[in-house]
Amino acid sequence: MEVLLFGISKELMGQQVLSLPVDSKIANVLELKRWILNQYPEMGNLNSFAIAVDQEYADDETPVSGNQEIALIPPVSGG
Amino acid sequence: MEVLLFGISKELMGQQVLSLPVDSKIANVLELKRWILNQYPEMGNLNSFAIAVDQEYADDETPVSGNQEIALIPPVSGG
Amino acid sequence: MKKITLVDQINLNEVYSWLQDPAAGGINLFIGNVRNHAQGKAVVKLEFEGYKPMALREMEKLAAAAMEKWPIKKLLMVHALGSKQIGEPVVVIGTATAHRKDAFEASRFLIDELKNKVPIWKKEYFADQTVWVNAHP
Amino acid sequence: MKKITLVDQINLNEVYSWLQDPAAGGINLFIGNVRNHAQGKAVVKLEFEGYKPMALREMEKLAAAAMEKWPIKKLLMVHALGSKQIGEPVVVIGTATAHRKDAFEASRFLIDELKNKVPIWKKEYFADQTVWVNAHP
Repeated sequence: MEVLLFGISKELMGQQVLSLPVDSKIANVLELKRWILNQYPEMGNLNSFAIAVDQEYADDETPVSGNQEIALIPPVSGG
Repeated sequence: MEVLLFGISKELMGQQVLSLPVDSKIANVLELKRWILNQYPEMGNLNSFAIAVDQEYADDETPVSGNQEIALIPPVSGG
Repeated sequence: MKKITLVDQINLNEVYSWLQDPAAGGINLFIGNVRNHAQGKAVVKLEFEGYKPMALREMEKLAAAAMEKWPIKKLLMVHALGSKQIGEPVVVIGTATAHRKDAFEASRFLIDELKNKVPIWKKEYFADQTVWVNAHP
Repeated sequence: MKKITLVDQINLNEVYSWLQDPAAGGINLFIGNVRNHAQGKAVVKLEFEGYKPMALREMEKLAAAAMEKWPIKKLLMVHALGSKQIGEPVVVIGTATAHRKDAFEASRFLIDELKNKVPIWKKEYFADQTVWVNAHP
């Protein structure tokens, strides 16, 4: 499973795309968020971050798999 | 005393400037409005009209004289 | 800083250039155009007449009131007079502020008050008649 | 009719031409610029990054919501991405409606929601550091 990174997350995590290990067994958005916070504790300093699945904001229960376009959305600041 | 006319008043009264007879003895805005409605009853069909004295909206008690710039302000519709 | 004028024709490029301010994060522009219909009938053209010196004074008063109420970096009010075709801009209100909320509120206040108080009159030309807007009940 | 784009550079003339509509009496434009200061410090430049396909989808959703809520003739949302200098427009929201109240309300809704939801990120460059806006408490 891969996760697209943007803005501050890209900088904090030092990569453009986060590749999750095959054995990470992440089934939904909540598990993905926990895995990220565990691996990259500095992400816990952000105001918050969201996960988008197939270009839509996804809630914690949304299932995730390697077939989807998954993105980490740090606090937005357009406009 | 002269009264500047604009918009529909100019058309209804058929002139650019209304000249009041010397003996009209008009002392304030209320008397001026009454004189106008009396001489030009069609002005009573308007929504309303105001009088400006020296380029400021004036209330009924405001004194008027020939030394001032007096104008009849029909309902405005700019913008 | 404020700019208040009555013109024959509105130039929107000039308007925007003038409103630019490095300290302003938001610019709100309201542009009033000649609509092609009124009361369900086709409008052919419009004509605007103004009591110019008093109109400018009233616009200045509204600008001063807005600048007291909101922290405005730049404020512009321009009204066109004379004959206008469909789609032409007839009035532009512009405000530049540090925060967008203020720009929206100030522009809204200015156009609402302009329409209530500034001695300018609009005559609509339909195919079969002309109407001074707002004159009759 | 709506127009939603992400661009390198915003052209305000095109924006206004596109918003022209003979049935619209009022056009409201909100233009967000690069401000020269933030948190009391001088901003040198800004950089905008976007998750483009999702940003466009979110903007389309906001446009659809606004068009359901207000009778809008034309609606435009344009956001610039990449590096921006002080004073450059970074976002433009435009609505053309028959009545001005609707244009003000719809534009305000669109810019507020854009700032809340659309995945675009702003990085401020100060003389001594860079800051991703909104990222930290």
